[in-house]
Amino acid sequence: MELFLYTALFSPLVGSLFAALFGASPKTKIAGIVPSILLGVSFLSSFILLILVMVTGHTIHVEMMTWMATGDLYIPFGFVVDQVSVTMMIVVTLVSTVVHVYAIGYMEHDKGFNRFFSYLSAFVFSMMILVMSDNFAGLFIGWEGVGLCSWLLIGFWYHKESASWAANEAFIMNRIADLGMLIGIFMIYWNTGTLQYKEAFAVMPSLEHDVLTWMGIFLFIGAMGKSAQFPLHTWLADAMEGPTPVSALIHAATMVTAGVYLVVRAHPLYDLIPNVGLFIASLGAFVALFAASMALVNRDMKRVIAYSTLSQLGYMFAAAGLGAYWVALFHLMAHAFFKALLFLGAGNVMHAMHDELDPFKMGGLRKVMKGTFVMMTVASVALAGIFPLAGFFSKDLILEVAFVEQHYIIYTVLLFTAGLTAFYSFRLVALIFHGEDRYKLFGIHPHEAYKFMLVAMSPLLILAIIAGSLKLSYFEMITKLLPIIEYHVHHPAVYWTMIIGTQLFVITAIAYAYKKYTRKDIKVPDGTSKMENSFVYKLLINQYYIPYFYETYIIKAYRDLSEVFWIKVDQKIVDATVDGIANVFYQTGEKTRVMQSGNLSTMLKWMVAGTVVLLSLAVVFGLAARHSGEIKMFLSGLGV
Amino acid sequence: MEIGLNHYLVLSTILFAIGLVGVMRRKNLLMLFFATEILLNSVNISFAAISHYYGDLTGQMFAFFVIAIAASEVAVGLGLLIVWHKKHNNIDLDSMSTMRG
Amino acid sequence: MLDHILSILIFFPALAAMLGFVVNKDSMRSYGIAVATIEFFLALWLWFAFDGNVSGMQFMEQVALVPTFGINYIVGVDGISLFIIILAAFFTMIGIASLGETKDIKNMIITLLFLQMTMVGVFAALDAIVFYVFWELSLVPMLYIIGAWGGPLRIYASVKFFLYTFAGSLVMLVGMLFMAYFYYQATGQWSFAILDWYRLILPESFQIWLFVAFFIGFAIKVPMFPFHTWLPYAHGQAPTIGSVILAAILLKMGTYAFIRFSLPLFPDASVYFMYPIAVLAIIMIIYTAMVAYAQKDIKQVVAYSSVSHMGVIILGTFALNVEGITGSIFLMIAHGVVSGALFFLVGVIYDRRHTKLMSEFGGLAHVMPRYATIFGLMLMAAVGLPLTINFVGEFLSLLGFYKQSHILTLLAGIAIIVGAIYMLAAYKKMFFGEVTKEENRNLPDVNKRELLALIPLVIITVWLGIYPKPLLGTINTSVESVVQLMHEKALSEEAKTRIPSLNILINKTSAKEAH
Amino acid sequence: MLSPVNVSIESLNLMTLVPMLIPIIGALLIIVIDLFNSDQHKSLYVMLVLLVLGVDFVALMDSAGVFEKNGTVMGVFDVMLIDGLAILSQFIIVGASMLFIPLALTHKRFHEFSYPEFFALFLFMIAGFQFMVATDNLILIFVGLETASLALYTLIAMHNRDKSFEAAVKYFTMGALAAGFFSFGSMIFYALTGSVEINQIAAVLSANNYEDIAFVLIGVVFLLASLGFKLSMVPFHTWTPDVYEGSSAALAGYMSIVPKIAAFVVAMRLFEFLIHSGVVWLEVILYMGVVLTMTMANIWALVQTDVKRMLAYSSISHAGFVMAAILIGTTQSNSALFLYWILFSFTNLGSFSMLWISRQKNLPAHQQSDHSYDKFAGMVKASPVAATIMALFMLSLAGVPPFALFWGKMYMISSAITGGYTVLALIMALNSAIAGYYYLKLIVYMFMKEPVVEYDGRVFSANATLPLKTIIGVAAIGTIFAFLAVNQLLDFITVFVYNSGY
Repeated sequence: MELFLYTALFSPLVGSLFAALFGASPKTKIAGIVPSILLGVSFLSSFILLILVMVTGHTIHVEMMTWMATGDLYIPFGFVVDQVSVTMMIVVTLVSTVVHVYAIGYMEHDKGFNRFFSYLSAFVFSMMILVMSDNFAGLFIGWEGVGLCSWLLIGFWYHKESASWAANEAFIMNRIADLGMLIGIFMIYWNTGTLQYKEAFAVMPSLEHDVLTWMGIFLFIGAMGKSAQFPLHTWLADAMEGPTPVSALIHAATMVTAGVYLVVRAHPLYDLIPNVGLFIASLGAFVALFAASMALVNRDMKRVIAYSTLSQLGYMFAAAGLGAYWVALFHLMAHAFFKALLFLGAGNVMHAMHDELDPFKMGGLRKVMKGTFVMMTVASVALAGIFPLAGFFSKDLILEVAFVEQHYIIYTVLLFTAGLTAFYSFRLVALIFHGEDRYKLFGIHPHEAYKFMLVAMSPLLILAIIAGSLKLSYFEMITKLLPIIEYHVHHPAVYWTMIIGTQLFVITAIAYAYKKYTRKDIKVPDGTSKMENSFVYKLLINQYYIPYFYETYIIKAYRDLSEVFWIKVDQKIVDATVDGIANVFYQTGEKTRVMQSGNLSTMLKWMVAGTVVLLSLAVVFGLAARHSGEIKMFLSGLGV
Repeated sequence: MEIGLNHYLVLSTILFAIGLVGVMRRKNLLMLFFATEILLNSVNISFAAISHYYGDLTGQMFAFFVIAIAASEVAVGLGLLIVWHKKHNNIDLDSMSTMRG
Repeated sequence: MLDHILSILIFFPALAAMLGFVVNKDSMRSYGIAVATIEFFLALWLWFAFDGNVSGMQFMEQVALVPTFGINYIVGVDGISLFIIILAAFFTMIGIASLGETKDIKNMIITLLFLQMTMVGVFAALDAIVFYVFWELSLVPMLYIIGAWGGPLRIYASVKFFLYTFAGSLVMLVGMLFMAYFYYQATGQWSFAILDWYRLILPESFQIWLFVAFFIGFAIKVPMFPFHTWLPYAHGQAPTIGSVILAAILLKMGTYAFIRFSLPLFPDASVYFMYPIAVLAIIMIIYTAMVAYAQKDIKQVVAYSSVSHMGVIILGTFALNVEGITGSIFLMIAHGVVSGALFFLVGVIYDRRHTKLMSEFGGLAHVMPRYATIFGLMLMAAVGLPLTINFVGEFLSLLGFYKQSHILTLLAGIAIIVGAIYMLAAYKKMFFGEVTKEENRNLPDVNKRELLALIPLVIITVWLGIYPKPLLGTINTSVESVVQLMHEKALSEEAKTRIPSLNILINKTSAKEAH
Repeated sequence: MLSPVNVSIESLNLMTLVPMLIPIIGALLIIVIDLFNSDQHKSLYVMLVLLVLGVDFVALMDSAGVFEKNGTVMGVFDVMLIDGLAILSQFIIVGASMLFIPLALTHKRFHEFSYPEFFALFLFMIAGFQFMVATDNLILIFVGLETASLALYTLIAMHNRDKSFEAAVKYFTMGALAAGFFSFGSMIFYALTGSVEINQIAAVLSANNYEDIAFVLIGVVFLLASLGFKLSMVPFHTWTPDVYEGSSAALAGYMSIVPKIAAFVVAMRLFEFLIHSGVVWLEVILYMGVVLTMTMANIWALVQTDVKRMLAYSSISHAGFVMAAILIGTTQSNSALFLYWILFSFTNLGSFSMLWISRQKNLPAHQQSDHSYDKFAGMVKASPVAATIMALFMLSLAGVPPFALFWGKMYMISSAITGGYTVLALIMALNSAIAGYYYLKLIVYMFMKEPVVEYDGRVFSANATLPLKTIIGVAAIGTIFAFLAVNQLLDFITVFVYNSGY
């Protein structure tokens, strides 16, 4: 069994290194095909492991070798395949296999083709380490590894200023969160004496509540970065500068869900600190709404999907925070499938539109891009949570959780967000595929993507449709590890009212979106319409002015402060002090060297003066010695 | 008034002070040498007086040596002075300040 | 031969340097490479023969020098110094091997070999005066390297480097003499042997003063904020090889000395000064990282980043537990490799364009992909990405210090953020974007000679990042004995609790051998 | 009516006079030779002097043997005092003179060496210094001091340049003033105690419990002023740079060593008993003097543009540094003084000799002075070996280990610590750092600057001959390998100092 584990883990690495061999040579198909095949192998191994875990209920744990060992610290390269990690492995390998194959077509004309596959496979490897590690340090390796690959891939088109800027932003924001994570890890080590999940979690119940709370908070800060939760969310939208397959794989399906994975993985900890859980859930609900609202008006196709991802991550955190770990994981899985599908579809559209991203400049594409149209529509339906697609099962479950746990505010927010989700998803679909062929105004001749790309996307399509039906068997498997909590509204009337009400609400939103955005008179907005000048619109299109705020008050301030530190402090104070001390000596020398006037008379005077000074000192001292008693009396009279 | 040791010592000190002032004030090399002679000889007075006071000869011996040394100093000093005078045609102290700083 | 391997390691390069005067100018490079390679293999042999399970000193040698005054030539090596010695040999080797077109190459190589003697000497010395001798002597070749082959401000930079360090170490010398005097008072004998000193338990007030005296010497060398300003000048003006050696080895003398002297000699003072030093270290980390961000010159970025990283090393040292100290020693090696490599890399571009201003570059990734890749890798190592060599050290250092202070560790952890900021910004400026300058369009990629230096560093960076065990194990053994010694020597209650007891029997025999 | 005095020859212990008599006889011999046959080449006299000094050295070794066996020896009506200090300092005096005298064998012809009187005076001077250290009688000290000084003034003047006359006059005039101070100080002590022997003075003073402390202090002030002049303590130092600049480099180097060690010994004999008897005032004044001398001299040295002048100030600073030993007044510090001075004499004589061999006959037009820094710019290109040796001496003077002076510095600072003068130790250490700058400046000029005028290598050895090179070689070897000799020296010195009761 270990063989499958290692195969699953290391195939992507081999793929990456293989592609890296061609890094400097001109584009060659083989650099894309081999990693894709290897990922397929990895997927198959993961699948076998899944079956194994499902059937036998056993988990696999291996220690490959020691990584760090000093003092009491012992960190091995250890890997565990259990219900949670195998879920993630399946998601990761499946989506990445699809994306790899897709990318062979998508990146066909790119100069950095070989490099791209090297990075992409490296990402998968890091992600596998992240999910398979049996300890927090290993998790952190993967955590940083995916961060690195994300940096490389966002900035893949490094000649674009915006791309390299976005890459750095993503990396640095993640680093901020990673610090929290690191502190969390330190806390775990010094309080439990180990970083192995199993042993650490075993000790935790005996720890003080405060310690656990801080631990939970710091780990969650780590999760917030990777999963782009408020206020560290801005990087995700900017990360759309990367090639679309990257967005599909990293910024929709896998990496951004690592935060959710972490919370799920650390569930024994979060179970002990429900307060933090509630905070997580609240933040999740807030982000869900917050992101969805920004998606409403955005005019960048990829950014809309990115905000949607953000919003769905909010759902997942809401679920995880409320203790419904398996629900969060289930939504994570379902979301991975349909969101990746959506992104890849968007990639097709982009290719067709020559990298045009504004949906207002498209319209009517369904006629030329049938396959893509179908796929994106299905994905949007799934995202909106319409029965019987994947989203319905996973997302409604989260609503139920919130309801059952009696967090009605969260419930309301999430419900409202579901409506928004439906609206913006279909706003996009409507603008792209329906209505007038606005693209003609811009002289673009769109074409459908390669067949094999569509075929490659089909597994996702199927899963987006059927994933919901796997719920029960999945529940059965996952609850062997995660807490068994069945979320069911016990009163059937309430239950059905909720289900049907939600569905109606969502469908209404879809219908409204269709009505609004399939009209014939839609024009490319030019900033003159009344809506565009409304306060709300401005607020939303400017992302609540948060990026502006960051730019002005943090980035610029940091830059200015750095300048001040360098020029004012380092040079003018610290260094100037050092040179100043040296100068004092030198200047003293310059000033007093006149004493050496070279005139003999002066020299003699100096000698005599010296003697006279000494003499007077001697006399004073001598008198003082002779009259020491009287002096003492005099001084005591003065009160000294 | 009987003249005691203290009077000699005071005289000697006054002479010494005069010598010092001379050393400081004189710009003429020759006069400067005179001033140093005054210095040394002021000490001789004291030595002689103290020697007499204690009734041993050490002080007088010292005085003799001081005289001898003063004499040889004059020899060397005048030698230097003459050379300087030959070269520069003056014996002014202020002309000797080529080296400074 | 193994009995005298340390002396051979120390004096072989010096002897070779003397003989080098005779060697013809054109053959000098080969001669230098040969000598340095032999030295490196000797160092490897030392590692091979070294017993990693022994915590005490190994390969000790002792020759009387001024026995009346307790000065003896004592050398020895333990897990703490072993790898730095190897690193010194290694860097001299690849440094000489990668020397490009240099004027007066003969003088340069002779100077480097002398420098190597002093470097190995510092880390092998077990007598305070011998240590001091090599410590000071190392300034001279460096002075010459910076002053003779440096940039326009080279004289200012070299003199500043020399005098600043010299002044600091003189204060340290006073401390050493004081220490010897205490030993004399306690035992009636003069001794400068460090192992003898280890057995001396000093009253806390004395510890504090002596700690300060030593601290000034070490802190300037490290260099710690606010004594760091010589470093940017030195690096900025030094030729590539000078910067490489300075960053990789010479700076480590300071941090090494903290572990060799300050901690075991003054455990109570170490605890007493832990917070102030940690605060300084944190200022170093954050402040210099910000200053690095403001730089226009890539070499200055790397120079300030050096200071920033040294802050983490200091922090790890003053964690006063096995995790932290082991981490800081490992980080010394890691930082040596990584910053050495970064300086090499800066040298590569400087050789081509004769400028180090980042604004002169841009889009180099198009033109020099291999260079960009290696630079990127080293950059990632510098920002402490896991599975690179730096991470192990930084992680352990911070982990160790967390035990002492949570808040300060959190602040120090900002290193990973600010480090990423300046490094990525610099990388972006140099490598990303379009090629804007015409001169950059046809720059040749790294050549074979440069790869000769860079590839081994890349390999080490990754190898030790993934598998640090061979080093960590050996370091750990020696560090444990240091920590245990500190715990046993500590007087105050606070120190006893701050410095963990490991309940191991430290190998006293090594201390006895000194007599 | 004087009663007859019976003095046996044995009790006079005339052997104690032998080391002083040897150079006197040598000097007379030289004069006699000149009398019969003038126009002898200087090499004859140089070798004669060397021989005489060699014999003197052997005689000293003999005295050292006697001292080791019998301890301190008095002689000639108890005027001579042959103790450890006397022997050690005479070793330094004679040894340094032996290193100096071959420097007369220059390539260029210089005025002074063509006169046999130069060599005779030189020997008289040595005898003077020897007398000065080998007695505790103030009269003999005075006589020795003046003999040596008068000879020295003449030697300086014989260089026969404008500047050397100016230097000689300055030195002479100030020396005369200092002589006045010395005799006045002696007079006060004589008045207070009725004796001119330091031992007796000490005994009497402690017997009456320092009743007249004010007068004692006044006496000390005058003696301090005159010895301060000899030791060039600030503010009595003003002659030093000018005189060094005015005299030939070789003689300047000599002056930085020999007269000072003699003065140090006298200062030791005079002041240490006072400090040990608790004359706090003297301690304070010496403390201030030491710090002032070290620091100010260093600071002035920083701003010099001429290497010789820089070295002059540096010598002042070193003297101040060593003066600390007298303040500390322990066996260790006194031993440190001798150790320091022995090591210093190698290095300093070496560095002055380096200036000496680069001395042109006449001052070139583009140079402000004989040894301006500019002259040495880029020296490493023209003559690398000379530059390296010079750098070596500079590093040694700066106290960079393992070169000679480091050991002296280290031992001296250690003695300050052991003696309880921690702050002083720190000041001494920091002064070494300041001093580092100006020594470094020369290295910077030699190794890192481009030449101002393109020289060929010969400029830097314009004056070189085999004897000069030999002397520099000896100095260099002594500087580099000092660490091998430190232990023996230290053992030897400590025994001698300790057994003399210091």
